[in-house]
Amino acid sequence: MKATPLSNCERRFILRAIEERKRLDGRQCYDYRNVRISFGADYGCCIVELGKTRILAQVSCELVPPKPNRPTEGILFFNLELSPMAAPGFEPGRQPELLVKLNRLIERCLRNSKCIDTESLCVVAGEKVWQIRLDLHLLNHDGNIIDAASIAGIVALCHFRRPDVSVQGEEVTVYTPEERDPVPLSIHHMPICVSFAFFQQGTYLLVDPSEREESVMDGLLVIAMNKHREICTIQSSGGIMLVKDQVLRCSKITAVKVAEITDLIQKALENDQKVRKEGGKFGFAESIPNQKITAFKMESATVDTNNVEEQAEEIITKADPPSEVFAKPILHTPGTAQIGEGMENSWGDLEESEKEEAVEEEGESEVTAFECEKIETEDTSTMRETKDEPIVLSDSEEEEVVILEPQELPKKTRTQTSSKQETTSKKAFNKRRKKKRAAH
Amino acid sequence: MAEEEEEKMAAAGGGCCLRPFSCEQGLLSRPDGSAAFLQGDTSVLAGLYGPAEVKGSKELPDRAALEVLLRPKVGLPGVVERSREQLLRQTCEAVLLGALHPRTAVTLVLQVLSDAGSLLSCCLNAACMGLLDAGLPLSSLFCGVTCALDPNGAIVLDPTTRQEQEARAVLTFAIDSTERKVLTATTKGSCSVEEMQQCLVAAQRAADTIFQFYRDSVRRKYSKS
Amino acid sequence: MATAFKTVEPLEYYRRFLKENCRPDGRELGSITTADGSALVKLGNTTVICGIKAELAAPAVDSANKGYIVPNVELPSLCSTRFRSGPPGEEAQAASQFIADVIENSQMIAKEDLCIANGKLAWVLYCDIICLDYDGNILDASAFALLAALKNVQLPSVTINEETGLSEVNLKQKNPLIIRKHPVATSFAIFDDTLLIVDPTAEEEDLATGTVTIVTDDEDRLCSVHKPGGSPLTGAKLQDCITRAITRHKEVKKLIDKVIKSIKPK
Amino acid sequence: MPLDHRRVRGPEESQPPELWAAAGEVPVEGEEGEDKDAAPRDPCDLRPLFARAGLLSQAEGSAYVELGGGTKVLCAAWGPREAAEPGAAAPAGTGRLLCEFRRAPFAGRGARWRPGSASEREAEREAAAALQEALEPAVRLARYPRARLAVSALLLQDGGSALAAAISAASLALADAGVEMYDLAVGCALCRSPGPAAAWMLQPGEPEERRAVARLTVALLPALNQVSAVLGGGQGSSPDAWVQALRLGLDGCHRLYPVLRQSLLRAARRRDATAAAAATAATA
Amino acid sequence: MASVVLSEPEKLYIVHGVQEDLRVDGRGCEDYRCAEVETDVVSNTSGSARVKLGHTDILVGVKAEMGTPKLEKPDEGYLEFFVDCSANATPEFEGRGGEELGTEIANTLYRVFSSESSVDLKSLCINPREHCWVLYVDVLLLECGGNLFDAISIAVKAALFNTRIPKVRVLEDEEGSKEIELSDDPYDCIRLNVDDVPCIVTLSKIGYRHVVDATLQEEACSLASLLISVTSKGALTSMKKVGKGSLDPESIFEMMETGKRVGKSLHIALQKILDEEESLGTSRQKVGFLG
Repeated sequence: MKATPLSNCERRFILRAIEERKRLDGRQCYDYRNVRISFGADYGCCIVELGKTRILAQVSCELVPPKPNRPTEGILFFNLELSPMAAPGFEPGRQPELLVKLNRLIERCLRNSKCIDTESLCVVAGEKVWQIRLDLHLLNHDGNIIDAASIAGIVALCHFRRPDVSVQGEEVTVYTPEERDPVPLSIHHMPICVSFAFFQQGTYLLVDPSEREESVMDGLLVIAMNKHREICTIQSSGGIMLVKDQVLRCSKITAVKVAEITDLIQKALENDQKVRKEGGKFGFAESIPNQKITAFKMESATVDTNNVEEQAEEIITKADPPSEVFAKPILHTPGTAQIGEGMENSWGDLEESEKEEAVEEEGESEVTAFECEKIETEDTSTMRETKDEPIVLSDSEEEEVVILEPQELPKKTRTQTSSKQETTSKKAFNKRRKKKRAAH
Repeated sequence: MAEEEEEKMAAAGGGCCLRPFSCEQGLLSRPDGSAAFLQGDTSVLAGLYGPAEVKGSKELPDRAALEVLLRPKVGLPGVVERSREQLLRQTCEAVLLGALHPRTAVTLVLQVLSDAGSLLSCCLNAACMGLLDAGLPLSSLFCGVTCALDPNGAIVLDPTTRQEQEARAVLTFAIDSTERKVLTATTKGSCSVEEMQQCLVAAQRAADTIFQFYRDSVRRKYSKS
Repeated sequence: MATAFKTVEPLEYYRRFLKENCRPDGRELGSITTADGSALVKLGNTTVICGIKAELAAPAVDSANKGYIVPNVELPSLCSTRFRSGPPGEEAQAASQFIADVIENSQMIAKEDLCIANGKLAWVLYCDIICLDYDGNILDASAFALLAALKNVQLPSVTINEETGLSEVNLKQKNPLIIRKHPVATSFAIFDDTLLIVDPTAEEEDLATGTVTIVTDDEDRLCSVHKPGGSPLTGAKLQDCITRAITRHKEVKKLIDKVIKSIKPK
Repeated sequence: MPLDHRRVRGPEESQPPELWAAAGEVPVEGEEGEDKDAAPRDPCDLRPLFARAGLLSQAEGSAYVELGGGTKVLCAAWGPREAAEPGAAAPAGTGRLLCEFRRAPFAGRGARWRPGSASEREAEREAAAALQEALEPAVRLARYPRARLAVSALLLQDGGSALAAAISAASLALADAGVEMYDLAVGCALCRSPGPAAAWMLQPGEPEERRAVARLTVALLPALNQVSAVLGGGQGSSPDAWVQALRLGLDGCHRLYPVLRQSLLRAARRRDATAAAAATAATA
Repeated sequence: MASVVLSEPEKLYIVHGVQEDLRVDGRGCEDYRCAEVETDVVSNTSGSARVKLGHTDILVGVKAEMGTPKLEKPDEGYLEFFVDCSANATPEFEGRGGEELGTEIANTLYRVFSSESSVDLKSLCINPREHCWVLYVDVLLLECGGNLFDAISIAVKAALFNTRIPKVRVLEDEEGSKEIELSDDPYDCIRLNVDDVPCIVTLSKIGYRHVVDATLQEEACSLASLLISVTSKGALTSMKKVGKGSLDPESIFEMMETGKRVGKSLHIALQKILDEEESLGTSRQKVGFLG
């Protein structure tokens, strides 16, 4: 599906609005859109909505051998997918430049900032470690994917619980959630990305650009920071030149936004934990607002299955009973048999047609096939192959055999009767069996 | 939470009871139609684009070219997803009046949000709600129902993951809304002919409930417009 | 052209398209000596070959007492113009999954039988099914080829040397596999919701509004009811299909028994 | 390596049972067969060859070639179609011949060939290139401007001399498809066993091929007496020895030629017969 | 493959010239162009060579790395070839354009080196079944001016001649576990014997005659050529027909004879150059890429 292009009028309109410090959705320049976090029923699963941008995150784990150069560290794997659902321009199985760039940023934000303690993921040094895998799926693209992805990623990692393990000697036991409570990952800090879009060569600046704004921006600055005001990653793209003050201003804004978002994340995590502890309802179903008219819920409904047996029985008895078996297999040669009739197989007709041909060809001295294959079992008594003489094979009365003596001029021996009996001999190689065909 | 569900079901009289359903339509801003469908803790999100311009090689002269993509939550789609995509596509094709939009493309993307049993039927329901939300012309609706046969041979409708694992056989049907006929059937495990027919009858009855749910949610959506 | 006008006949006429050739042994195209078991099945023009190679591997951690069966269906560009060369497309993948489901559902082979040493060593059966000539009804032909090929698999005996802990393979002593069930697939093409045709050709499949495949085992149990969309059917019509599939199973079973018997006495 | 998501996957690693066989067992078993074979084998001996054209229903042309060593090759050909990208790669005014070579995963002895793996793709591509070199001189590509012809070969079992069999089968398939050709390309393989005085052998079987120190595959257009493919390598020997081998191989091609011609003739006759039957049915 | 487009009269001119044993650049049918060979041009490889043959420009680097021997040959090391068709050589190679040619050349090199005698692979084994040297031979096409195969084979031979593999010792402690110790002395190394490494001679059939070392223009006039690899002793180790055309058996025999003759003298010339260069030792002034 093709991406919808942005018209020139739209482009001009947005840029003009930005010059007048107005945004399409009514936000101020430094305003962040609403962030909403909802958790799934599984651990390590969440959906983060940043305005209309929506990202699904899922963390999973697996026991694997560690990398040889880091035998005591767990393995982290991050993968962001741009689902074709998110925007019409995204195609499955393609790696557009944007995706590569985003994945690099996620790597830098979550891996290189060392926010996850990888050493705590080691089970047996050099043998078994946990591999933590974070899958991020963009579900709806309304700009600023990276911020939403970084929030979703860190929330999912904080929410995730891996199975507890114990090591006794060489035995590694993995406990089910029923046996032992799963363990959370040890997370040192929460890096969060904040994006700034620049317009008119850096004159105007917007926080958290929407998709439309992104499509007209000149450059983008992404700063990843944790709540301790430590910058984890900073990246400017789009080829604009920024003044030092601008970068500093951005980092100050980032600090404020990160503090707000971190608070929100912590609140959301606490809330979810509380609900789970108290045995309340949780999962995506709870995150659907009841008052929305586009949403509808139905409580568990009973289906009357009282007399399904009778009804099913009725259908079966009404149907015709299984018919008698008609088809009788016809055995051609050991290992080959046939049932049914009707449409002729384009491979199968060779036996008959070649027989006909053979009649025509009688007398011509053309070579038709090499034949000096050993023939097993019952045929060996009459069929023998000798080295320097033409090979003679003939026990079956009606079988025609053509032999090529490879050294000299081709000779052939053919014995044939015109009877059309079913072949009893087994011809090993040249497939000239005759079939008794029902059609005749 | 699985146990809770089961307890509740036991209270509600045997296994013949559907888990709580919820559905939200039009929740995504980019797609032309979208719907999230939840059956208990199983949830699937559907997003649909189209009818839109089609790439040359995929173009069909007499109808819309429907593409269904099923995205698993972890990892990349594999052979299982590809075979389910085919099944879902052919189910949607059977009801979609594609001939009204020749030489166009319709793309339906299904994203698994969580799997707690009866995933395929949830995919079918999400797909149908997505088609509805996009306002595409359909000859009928369809719904997905999963039935499990527990070790005693009793029918369990809309089973959870654990019920599916314990079951002897799990059958999933897509039932159409006009005559309650079978659009799609797929089975796991083996069962007798009688059991299959019983499950089918049960699924047809469950379909009535689900279609009522469809009707109510669509009515609610259009209640204020 | 006379062949262009093929009349569509109702269910009663299904017998027309029933011809097959099963060549699980010896000296023909179907016999692949480099494979541990093989079979060639012809269903009308549709021709499918299945070769099975057995290899040894460590069992999976979560099922230490089980071996593996890895079925793959290939529809190479050679078998029809509708397929491109390259990795398997959707139809091939769906067929692979169908075959995998049949193996799993029918329990035709108990994976426990493939285990040699618990948690240490097990057989892996790679079942590669390749279509040579594609004229419809690939599922029936593939399932049949798989069954016939499995029937003549001969596995060398493997023992674990107590002292060294290493496994030893005796290539001279070979044992057949235990086939517990004989699932047979029967496919129908649906025309306009009412007409059913058994064993459809490629042309019929293209014209049909849907297909349904029923797999039954020796005890007339259903191993798979596979109806991927298409025209809706009533329960009664489905029952007709099942009835026919049960008969078909008997026919095919007879065929396969006869073929296997014919090569055994050697 | 990225995992293959389009196939049902098995365990990550598995070994063929031969690897675990008790020491000495495998080679012994192998040699027994070989020695019986090899000792009386005349180097000029041709293995039996079975060829049949026109057996696939869906392909425009097809052929199946089986060699005595157990090599089984199936080929299908489609001819002329509009080229996907006009003018690409081929000079204007001639058609393109696209060759594909697939090996069934179970075709080889020992470990299963992993379809889709890098090494397998590599092997298939190399064989396809060799096939193309051998066939191109035989096809009148100039008669098909801006069109493409396609041949795909499927090796079902490799019992030695596989490429040679594929060349013969592919040219049969092309001819069966009604593609205009100068001549059939007939392939023949040879190999030389280790040992100082070992002579070249025609159409080696798989065990012979495996042990050989030098291998050669030739393809000949017999009617024109033109060599369309020479592909070989191994232990060095004087040009005279290679010349001798080449002569032997070309002689082998000449002897195989009538068999291929005959099978083509049969396919044509059979086709005529079916057409006639259809015609009578239509008039009736 | 990189090629030029010639008009019919241009082709005719070249074909008629060849008929008279007169080639466009004044050579006879069995003459090579002037070749420049320099070894040890890339410092971070175990061995390297650069060969210029007319306009064809090839750089080969050999890297020795430790690996595990192949299962079927537990007491031998092995060679790996990789050919990179740089987009510098021709715009056709941009993106994946050069991949096909690259694998074709690599496959040809594998076939040329398939003979057991070409390189003593046993000397590359460190300890059987566990460690061996793997020689990664990387070929870089810098410019294509015809006759790629010959130039590459000369460059590979020169680079292998130049290759120095550090000496290692296998130490075994009491528990039987083995440790590999690298020699401290950087000059303590193994040299490969390249006497039996073959060179490729490509003979292009033009009209009724054949020429060696064809230029791009001459390649455009040739429908088929024969590629043979010849050792310094005049033994043939591999042969392959390339191109769209076919060849007469008799002419193949002739070409093989020519190939042997030309190959032998090529080897003598190459070995002389390599020995000369070697004798200059470290005092040799390196020409490198700017020369």
